[in-house]
Amino acid sequence: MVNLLSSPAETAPVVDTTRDQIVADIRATLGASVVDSLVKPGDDVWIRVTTESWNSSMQKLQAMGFDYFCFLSAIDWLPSPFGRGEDDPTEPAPERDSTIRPGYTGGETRMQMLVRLVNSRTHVGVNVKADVPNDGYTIDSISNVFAGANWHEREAHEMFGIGFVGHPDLRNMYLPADFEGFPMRKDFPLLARMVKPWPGIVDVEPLPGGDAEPEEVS
Amino acid sequence: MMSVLAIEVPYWGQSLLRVLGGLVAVLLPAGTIVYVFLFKMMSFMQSRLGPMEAGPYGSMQLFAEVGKWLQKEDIQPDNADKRIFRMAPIVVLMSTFLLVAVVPFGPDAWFTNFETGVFYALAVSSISVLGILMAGWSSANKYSLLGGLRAAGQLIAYELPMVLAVVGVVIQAGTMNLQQIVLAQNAGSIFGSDIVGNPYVLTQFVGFVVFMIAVQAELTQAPFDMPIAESELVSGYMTEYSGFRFLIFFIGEFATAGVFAMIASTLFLGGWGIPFSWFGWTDMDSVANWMNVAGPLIVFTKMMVLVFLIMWIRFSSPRFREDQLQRFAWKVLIPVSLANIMVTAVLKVAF
Amino acid sequence: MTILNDPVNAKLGDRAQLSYIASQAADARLNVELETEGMTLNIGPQHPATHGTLRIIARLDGEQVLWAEPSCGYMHRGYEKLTEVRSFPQVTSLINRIDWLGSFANEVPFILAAEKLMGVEAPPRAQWIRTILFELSRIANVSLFLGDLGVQLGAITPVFIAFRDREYVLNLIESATGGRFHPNFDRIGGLKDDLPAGWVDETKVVMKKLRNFCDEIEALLFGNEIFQSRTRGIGVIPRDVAMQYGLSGANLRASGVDWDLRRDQDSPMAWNKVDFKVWTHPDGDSFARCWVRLQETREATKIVDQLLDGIPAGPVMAKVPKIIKVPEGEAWVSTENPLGEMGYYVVSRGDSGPFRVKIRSASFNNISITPWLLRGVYVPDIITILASLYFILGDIDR
Amino acid sequence: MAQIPGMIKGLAVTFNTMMRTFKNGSNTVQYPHEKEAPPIRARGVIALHEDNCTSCMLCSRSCPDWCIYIEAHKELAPPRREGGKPRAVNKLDRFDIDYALCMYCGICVEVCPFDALFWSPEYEYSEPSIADLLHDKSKLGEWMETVPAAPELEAGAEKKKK
Repeated sequence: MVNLLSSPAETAPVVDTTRDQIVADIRATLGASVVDSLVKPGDDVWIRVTTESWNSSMQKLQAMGFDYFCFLSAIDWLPSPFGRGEDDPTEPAPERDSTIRPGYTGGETRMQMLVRLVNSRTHVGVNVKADVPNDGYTIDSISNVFAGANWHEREAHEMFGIGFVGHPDLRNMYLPADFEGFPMRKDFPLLARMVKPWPGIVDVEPLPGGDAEPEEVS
Repeated sequence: MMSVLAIEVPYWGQSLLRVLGGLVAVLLPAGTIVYVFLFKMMSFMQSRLGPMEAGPYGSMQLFAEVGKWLQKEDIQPDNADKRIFRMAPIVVLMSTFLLVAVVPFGPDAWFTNFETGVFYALAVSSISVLGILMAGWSSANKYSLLGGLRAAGQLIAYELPMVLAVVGVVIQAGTMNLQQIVLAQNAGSIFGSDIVGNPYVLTQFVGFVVFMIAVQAELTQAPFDMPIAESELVSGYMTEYSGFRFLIFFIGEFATAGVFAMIASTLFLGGWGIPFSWFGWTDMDSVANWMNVAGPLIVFTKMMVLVFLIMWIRFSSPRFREDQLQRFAWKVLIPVSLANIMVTAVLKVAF
Repeated sequence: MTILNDPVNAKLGDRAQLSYIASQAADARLNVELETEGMTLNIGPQHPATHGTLRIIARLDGEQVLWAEPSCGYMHRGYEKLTEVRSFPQVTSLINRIDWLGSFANEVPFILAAEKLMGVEAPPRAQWIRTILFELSRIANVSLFLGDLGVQLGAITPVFIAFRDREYVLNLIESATGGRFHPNFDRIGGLKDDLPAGWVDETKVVMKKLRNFCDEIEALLFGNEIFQSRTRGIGVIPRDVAMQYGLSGANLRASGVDWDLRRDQDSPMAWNKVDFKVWTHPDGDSFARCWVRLQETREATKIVDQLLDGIPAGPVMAKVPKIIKVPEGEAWVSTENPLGEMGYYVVSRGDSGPFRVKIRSASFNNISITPWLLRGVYVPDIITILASLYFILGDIDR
Repeated sequence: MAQIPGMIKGLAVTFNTMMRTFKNGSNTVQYPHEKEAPPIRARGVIALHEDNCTSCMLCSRSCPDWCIYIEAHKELAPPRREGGKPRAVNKLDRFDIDYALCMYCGICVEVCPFDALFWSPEYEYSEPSIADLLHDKSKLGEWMETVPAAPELEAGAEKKKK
């Protein structure tokens, strides 16, 4: 197998006509709905559609032959303010970069939908993304297109707090009904990493009378 | 006055003997069945050894289990209909004791010798349904209720083929007295040969098969264990029972298996008898007195063979669905046993 | 009736389902006036049929299900969140707990995704051993399904036979990886270690035993008339419904879809080096699903046999830096796991740990069809259908 | 062609299994009386070779479950050669593994650069109380005796460099 992904210089000469063709077809069918697309030759296809056309794009993609619903999820592009929970609780919290940087095919919002559909004949899949508007985090439900999206949307609803317009039954799937907060959002702290300090913070106690003051280690 | 082994026994002594004999006849087979089949045979069929710690080869395991159950807390659900809840296991066990009363164990070793023994046996065997229904209803548990209802439907459906299967035997023997049926089998002959007597399993094979299937269903053993159905109804009507009450159900289950196997062996395998031609006996009076001792052992042996069959099928087949079971009873077993009755009747008249 | 609402606008699959319900309902509803108020039955969270803690809320009319809905979450461990605070090597020890019966198979797609992002490729020997262990975990997983199937349907012996023969496979996995259930053997760039001496010969012997096990189960269970009457025609999933719900693995193939990611997808794994048949069944009922799994177990033993003969010599680890940092990017890799398609959508930000991991587990999709599938069946059929859909609770809840 | 009913075949399977168990014994092991030897690589328990530990904290920091607790201090050790300066060495005060948290992934054993941690196939160390599963360095050191030598590798394997 050719090493495809290590650097852009290597990927450039490789051409994947099947996937290029797929993107061309999708662009032809969806028209202005497609905001951006990306083909990684021999790997995968990403397209981003507009928020408004989310549902209709799915219908068109299904009609195009992408009839296998693989999964639906969301991505919160906000970097976690807590890092990996390995900070020393006795120290002041370190400054972290909180600029939102989207992934492949770009995006303007913090939350993004991610759906993977597969063509059941050619077995080639596409990853479809759509922005979820920052005000209110709502987007159309696609459970009327793919019945299987029902549960996935429920999961995304409780985990990311995304509202799905037109979803028949947007109850919590995993969490108790009165749970507050959206656990998969990056600004939701992971309690398991908060309740006790990281054992790795501890360092070897220096020699008494060394350069550094021997400090109390909890 | 009755004489047992030529010893005159007063009436109270007879009653005491009968009570003790009844206990032994119910509990001994139950214990043996549990150990030999449930603990050991099942384990061996599954490539394991079963209980090995209590006693040599785990033979005391049942006592350990009984001890465990006796220690356990007796839980009664809050919403249960407590009186019925407590009564149910006893009703189930009672039917077993009533059933064993008609099984003959020897020429003189019997508890009662009803003229209509077959009729009585089939009648009292249905009492256990009442107990199960009571248990299912009073537990105040949806699983128990479903289990109880399933049990009721199933046991009623299988009562009929069982009765019809026995009718063939009754026609052939010309009597409903179990003692006489034993006599007819052991003193009889097939096509003039009395080498093995005339056990009805040969002439009434269809009846035997139907009877055993019905017994399997009556005992709620797999493939007819929907009322218990661990994977669906958890334990059906037994779900809420614990400790001693569960123990009674447990004993009842296997004691009833033993007693039904005894009845089946009486009806189809010649009961306590061995072919009379071997010793030149001709009728009940000429049977040697030692058969009163050997008879119970012979019944026991035949019972073990039949219980082996029941358990073997239990351990190797999945369970039916309730509607399939009803369909099987009404559409297969009952027509087959009716046809069996007709053929038996025709042949009876013809010969 | 709730089940029959809006039959006009029902889709094709719904119509098939409705006709199936109608045929079953005909027996139960001779007298409409006898109809009583229904009863709500909670199957689970602690119930023998839910192997784990799944709860099914069923509305019953007698023994017939009006509607039923699974309620999950009793075992949700938040793996997607946990991966965000772990480094890439640490994640593998976590994710092999998702489908705990075929744990090695869980590690593979994640490692492949990380390798894809890093542009690393494991040496051929590592790929072959990976594939062997992958198929072994499939056998370990599905053989337990075959035994458990018996228990669900009331036969007690198959599960012991399954445990007996699965033990051989687990011993193999343990002697190679050190872990019976959670191997954590896969590394970015290869494997932790090579196989111990004598392992190949031992595996060949075990594969023979497993084929014998398949024959035994087939005789004990699949040939049994009661088993057939319990499973045939129960829980029919038509092809288009299966596609919509994203069913995968044997559940999809039992609906007549000839799709196996081992064959139909470019993968660095060694599946394209061997010759195997993808079994499908046209019926889409419970029997078809179980039967396809049985055949797949057999096929897996043959794949292992073929792979064992051709393990290339060489290292099992590519050159990877000691401290793994995965370049920025997104990658999706899925493999044909014992339960179906399992995939990871990995987003990396150039850190030592992933930024976001979406775990696409097979059981979640497979079980999401149950509200649709359970309408109108009988209580025992719930168990049959759940057993034949074959879910692992950790795989639903993640 | 008359087929044997499936049920009869099933009965044959159970009967054959029963006879095989009679003849060849069971597949199970009577555990407390006889014990199966786990494979050499089995990840039973983590043993600590204290002399090799330099308190570098790598294991503690790479543990996904945060279940390794190390405390150490620097100490002056006598110089290696005559007349040299005394060296500062890390002296281990505490090395605890909380087996109630440990998920036996083996990452600590792998990252250890000085071969101080080993897997032992020992498995009988259950405790009635979950708090008792926190084992200290003397207990971890005892398990060193049960650590087997690494197994031979299958044909075609590349020899390890170290």
